[in-house]
Amino acid sequence: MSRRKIAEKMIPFIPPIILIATLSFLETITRMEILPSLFFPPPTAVMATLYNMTTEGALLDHLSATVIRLLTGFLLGGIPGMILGMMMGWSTAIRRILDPFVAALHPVPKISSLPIIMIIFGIGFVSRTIVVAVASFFPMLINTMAGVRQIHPIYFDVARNCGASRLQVLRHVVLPGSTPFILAGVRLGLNVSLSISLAVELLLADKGIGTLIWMAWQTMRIEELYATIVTAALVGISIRIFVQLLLNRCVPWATKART
Amino acid sequence: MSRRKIAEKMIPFIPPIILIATLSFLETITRMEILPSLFFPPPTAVMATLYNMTTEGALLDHLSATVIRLLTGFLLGGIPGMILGMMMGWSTAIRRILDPFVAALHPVPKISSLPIIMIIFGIGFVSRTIVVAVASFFPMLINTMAGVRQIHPIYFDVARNCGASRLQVLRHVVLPGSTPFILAGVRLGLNVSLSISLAVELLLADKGIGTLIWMAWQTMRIEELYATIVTAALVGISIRIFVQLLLNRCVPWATKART
Amino acid sequence: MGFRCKNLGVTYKTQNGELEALEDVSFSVSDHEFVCLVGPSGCGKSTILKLVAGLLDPTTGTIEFDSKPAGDRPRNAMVFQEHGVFPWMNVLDNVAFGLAIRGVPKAERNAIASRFIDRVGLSHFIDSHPHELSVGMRQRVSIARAFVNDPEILLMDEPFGSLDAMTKLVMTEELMGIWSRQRKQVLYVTHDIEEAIMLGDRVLVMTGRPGRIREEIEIPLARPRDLRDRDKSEIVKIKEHVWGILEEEVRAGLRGQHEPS
Amino acid sequence: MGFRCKNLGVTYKTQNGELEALEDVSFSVSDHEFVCLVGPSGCGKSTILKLVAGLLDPTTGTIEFDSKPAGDRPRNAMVFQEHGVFPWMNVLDNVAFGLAIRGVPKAERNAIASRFIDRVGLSHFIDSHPHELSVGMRQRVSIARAFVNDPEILLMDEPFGSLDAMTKLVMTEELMGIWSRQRKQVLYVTHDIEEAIMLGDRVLVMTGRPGRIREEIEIPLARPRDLRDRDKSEIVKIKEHVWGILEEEVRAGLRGQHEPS
Amino acid sequence: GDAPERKKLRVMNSPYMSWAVIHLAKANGCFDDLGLDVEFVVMRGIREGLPALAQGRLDVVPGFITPGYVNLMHRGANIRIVADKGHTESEGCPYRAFLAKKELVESGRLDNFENLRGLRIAGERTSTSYYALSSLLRKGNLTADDIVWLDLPTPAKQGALEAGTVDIVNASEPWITRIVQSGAGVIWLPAREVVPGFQHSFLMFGPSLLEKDREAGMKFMVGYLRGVRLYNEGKTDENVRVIAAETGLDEALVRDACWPPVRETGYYDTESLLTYQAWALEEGLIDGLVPVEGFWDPAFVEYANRFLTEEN
Ligand SMILES: Nc1ncnc2c1ncn2[C@@H]1O[C@H](COP(=O)(O)OP(=O)(O)OP(=O)(O)O)[C@@H](O)[C@H]1O
Ligand SMILES: Nc1ncnc2c1ncn2[C@@H]1O[C@H](COP(=O)(O)OP(=O)(O)OP(=O)(O)O)[C@@H](O)[C@H]1O
Ligand SMILES: [Mg+2]
Ligand SMILES: [Mg+2]
Repeated sequence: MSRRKIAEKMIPFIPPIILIATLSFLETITRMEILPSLFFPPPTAVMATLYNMTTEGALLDHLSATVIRLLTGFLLGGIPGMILGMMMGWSTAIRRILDPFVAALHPVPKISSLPIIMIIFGIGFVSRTIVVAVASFFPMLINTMAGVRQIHPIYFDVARNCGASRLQVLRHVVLPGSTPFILAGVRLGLNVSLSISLAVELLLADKGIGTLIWMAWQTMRIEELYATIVTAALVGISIRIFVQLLLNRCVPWATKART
Repeated sequence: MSRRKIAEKMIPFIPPIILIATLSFLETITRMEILPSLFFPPPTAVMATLYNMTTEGALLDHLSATVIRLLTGFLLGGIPGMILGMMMGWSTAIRRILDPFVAALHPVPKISSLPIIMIIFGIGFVSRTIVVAVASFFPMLINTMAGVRQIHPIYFDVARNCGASRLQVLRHVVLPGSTPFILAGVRLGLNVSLSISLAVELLLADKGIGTLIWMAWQTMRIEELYATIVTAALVGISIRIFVQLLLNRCVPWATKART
Repeated sequence: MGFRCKNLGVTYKTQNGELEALEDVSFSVSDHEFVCLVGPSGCGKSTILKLVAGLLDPTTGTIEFDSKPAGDRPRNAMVFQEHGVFPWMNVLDNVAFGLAIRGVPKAERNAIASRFIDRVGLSHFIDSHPHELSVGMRQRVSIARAFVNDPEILLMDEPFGSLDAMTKLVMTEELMGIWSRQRKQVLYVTHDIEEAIMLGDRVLVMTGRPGRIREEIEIPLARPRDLRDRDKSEIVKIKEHVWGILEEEVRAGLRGQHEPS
Repeated sequence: MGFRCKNLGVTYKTQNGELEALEDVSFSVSDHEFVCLVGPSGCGKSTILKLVAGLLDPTTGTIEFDSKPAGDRPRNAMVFQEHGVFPWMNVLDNVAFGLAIRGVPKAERNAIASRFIDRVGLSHFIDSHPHELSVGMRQRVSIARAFVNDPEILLMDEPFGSLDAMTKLVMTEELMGIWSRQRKQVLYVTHDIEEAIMLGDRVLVMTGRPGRIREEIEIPLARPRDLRDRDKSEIVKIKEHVWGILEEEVRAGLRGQHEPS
Repeated sequence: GDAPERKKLRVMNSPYMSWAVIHLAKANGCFDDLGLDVEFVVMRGIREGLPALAQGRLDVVPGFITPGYVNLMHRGANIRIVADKGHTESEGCPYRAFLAKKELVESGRLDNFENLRGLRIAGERTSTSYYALSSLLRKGNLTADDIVWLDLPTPAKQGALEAGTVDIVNASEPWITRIVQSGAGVIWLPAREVVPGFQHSFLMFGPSLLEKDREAGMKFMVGYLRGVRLYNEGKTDENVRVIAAETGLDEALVRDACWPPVRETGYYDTESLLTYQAWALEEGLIDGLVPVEGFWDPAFVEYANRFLTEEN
């Protein structure tokens, strides 16, 4: 009992400990040149570079460009994905009509279709945003659909029995009932959007974390490469924290019941 | 009533009708050169190319190379993702320890880390497969985790009360209880793996649909480009059908209850 | 505002073929009548309520509502056997749900809902979510929600089944009060024969699967009735009669020998 | 193989602060004893069963089991108030679940499970999944599962609450048979005071929240008892007594005025 | 009087060393007095750039030869090569070369091209890289099937050579300098030995400058040739600084690297492209041959040369 409680108290400290241990290990083997130093700089060197890029370089500028791209794309893709997912989860007819198209369009390779999108929508902001939006559209759609389908049918009965219109069922049953899965979709969608944002920047932009990655490869400044990847990871952690806050706020009934 | 039934009978025919209508429309406007024919070939021309590539070219060879890459990657990434997701969904402690790492690693851009992976794991099959595996690892993990967390706690109580060991709880409660979401994860994971397989082939391989896409861009043979993208879409539809079969087989209790 | 069920039949499609749940069920509930439904477990009582509520389409047969054009349905409120309390809403929002749907302003609907939450003894839990409640407390939320909706037809599926004897009595008194003050029709499923007799103007006794109405019993007790006084000889006599029917049906069912007779 | 609960207290952490569900609950169940638990809705009956089953750790207090080293727990089977039938298993697999867990070979466990499925009258539904069953049928699956597990301690939380009167009687007879043939301890939560008196060696009557044991009543009826004959004067007397306690507790709770006395 | 209206040109920009002429021209204000505002549009692949050029969404694309370019013109796209941007040197340090491990070169095995059989050779999948390889193999009467051809991202090539997982890599600057300086490999064979005089890099105009506003195209060419002159001044401090700034490379590396030659007149070696087309047709990469007048529009360099001579 009390030993278990102590163990529980320890948990928040374990991830940092693992992180520090891994970094120390990497530091040692890179300093000893067990790994080729050309491609594996010591973590402290990466951290120093990260610090320099933040204070002297324009890392924060690039970061904010990426975050804006990511959020714009996610909002433009994720919200329609969620709405369509709710409708497809809810109505068998809509699902059966649209699902083949979703299935066919989802795997169309995004980055290699970018030129086609640019042919249609031009070389500017629109094309780039569309690709990012499309990337988050599908995880949101598929997760929301699965989430709606797991709602126990009795809740639909109750809502109908209380006289709810279709829109009200959507608002009061479909949406809250699938929130945990929508949020899993948000997490996946944001991360996918981030990946695709980076890929787009790698190809097309003069600003953003992806540009930095490209530049780091091109100039073989490996410390900068890792520093940039660490930045992407930090964005990922922020996404995680954001989704957790949403979870705590929107579905206390689900998290409290199960934590 | 009976009108509703007739409408229901119609549903399976709607997607093909939409498809044919869209294609006819495209055929018309491309033939009339409303869109520049340089980049928008008529659908019939694309179909003819697809037919030629299948009969004369090596489309099927390339397709099977991609499918093998996709499946290998998915099995190597998706199954560990599922297992870890089950454990993280089930145990708050494991979740709290590992989730920060998942959050940090998920958004690390896969394709642009490929050179590093190649330096660590060599230039051969392994590196390419790792990238595809990692791509399906995360959607499987995140969906499985969400799926496990939605299992009503009473089922864990029942299993414990029947004397189930941790492994048995995993087998009899966690796994079946989260199947609908694991399958949503399978669908997402397979599609993401497909996208990443294509991206890897686009960069590196001498075989696969991605290679064909690359070749088509390189030679600007736009019909071939579209034909190849159509092939990718067909793979996506196969994935959808496969997942539906799994759903019907594994979770009749969930689908029958809700269709 | 009564209604008539005519030759209702329901066949469920299941994994293992078709299952005939109801066969040729006809009965009517007239204006301001309180009708109880008893029958062996699995005979189709919940199915009948869902048909009347319009949540399920009968395979055969029709339901006609007085003074409504065909196809239209008066407002009804169901207390579901499985409660159906929304896990994502607190007690207040659950109870006020029907009012919210009808667009009643927030302050007003919360006031109404609070009053009913008080009556079912959950005022301490007005902010709680369902997973923090006991089973009986959840059932009371579901009862309050149905009362708040103030329907023309009340459909109650074993509404007090998860309540202790005393709470059940209080809730039943509440129900009878509402029913006698307002002109409502009640269709009430219960497992408790005594209760059916105490509450109903009529008791419908069903056969085992496929469910049919085996007997309709008029209850000749005067109103208002004293819910605590259950030992009157009329009651005991009817009870024994119903008990006899049920015994036959249940024994047949348990022996797996029940076939359409 | 009895057990003793000592000064059990449970405090739930909720959104709106802490909720004291149980306070200083002590009682014991001795070898081969049938103990019933009654009390107002939400007083903590289910919580007590979960403590005994080891599914919940008490905030304060301990439970000791005879002839088991401290911390160890004899096999117990619980019939959950919410049934807890796995939606992903058919009836057979649900009932055979405990045997499967213990590694009983498939043929054997299916044979045993089928026998019990027969006894609860579900042999027609052996392949069905829970969503194709009525509520009472699901409850019977859950009863059969507990019986099949053949535990030393049976914990039953309103086990027959969703069954019609007649089916309930048959199931109760089954339970009494099992109990008297095998040496089991039973802790039985019910909302039906009469039932508690008919079945129990002792009846524990609880107060409203926070739940405490207000009174322990020995039932002086001889065994075997005729479950249908409920009008004996001893029974009526005890029933009135318990009823009186419950009324006090429930009225206090409904008025929201219940404070620790 | 009235300031003449300024014309905005959209020029695809990639921070590669072979873009140096345009970077120098813009940085030194070569377009300013011509009434042109040059806007750089970042795109790092010809895949995105070519269609945009053909659609008139980009005005100028500095690029390299791909089968796609030939095929687009073959299908009637109005895009033309208008100037040299870099060709294979005839002497001196190589801009593109095959590199190998030092021991392999010293062992003498590579002296005979037939000995390439079975070796692992890495390059990029661009057709220029493949063109060089293919020409190399022909010298030893080999085909691509006789060797192990590895597609590697450029950074991985260096690591692979170092780790010994490949025998030969095909690379261009600044990677050649990097590899040589790191000791991972040495230059074995400059590209000029297999594809002499190859016109690997050039400037392209699309319909916007070829049809709609040829005058702006003429002006742009004047600015461009000014840039070429600056470029041909060689590794001056100013040139090194600008190129380093535009490419993000270290100044030392820019100084050490080999700069590809660009003709001062801007004229383009049409013969080289005909040779390339013949090869590509044989390989099945293009649908047909495009005649010189179909891919080369000399009017712009003619005008610019005249303009610049008059100016001096
Ligand atoms: N998971 C939980 N979180 C917070 N509070 C809880 C939780 N479970 C039960 N409670 C509270 O504990 C008290 C006792 O609950 P319990 O389920 O034990 O009651 P009960 O006697 O079984 O009631 P009923 O007869 O209605 O089933 C209730 O007030 C309830 O609100
Ligand atoms: N969704 C369904 N799919 C298939 N069969 C069903 C479904 N719902 C109910 N049934 C079947 O219909 C019959 C009647 O079910 P119903 O729930 O109406 O019974 P009930 O009288 O309410 O029983 P109980 O008293 O146990 O609640 C049962 O045999 C059940 O197996
Ligand atoms: Mg029912
Ligand atoms: Mg309870």
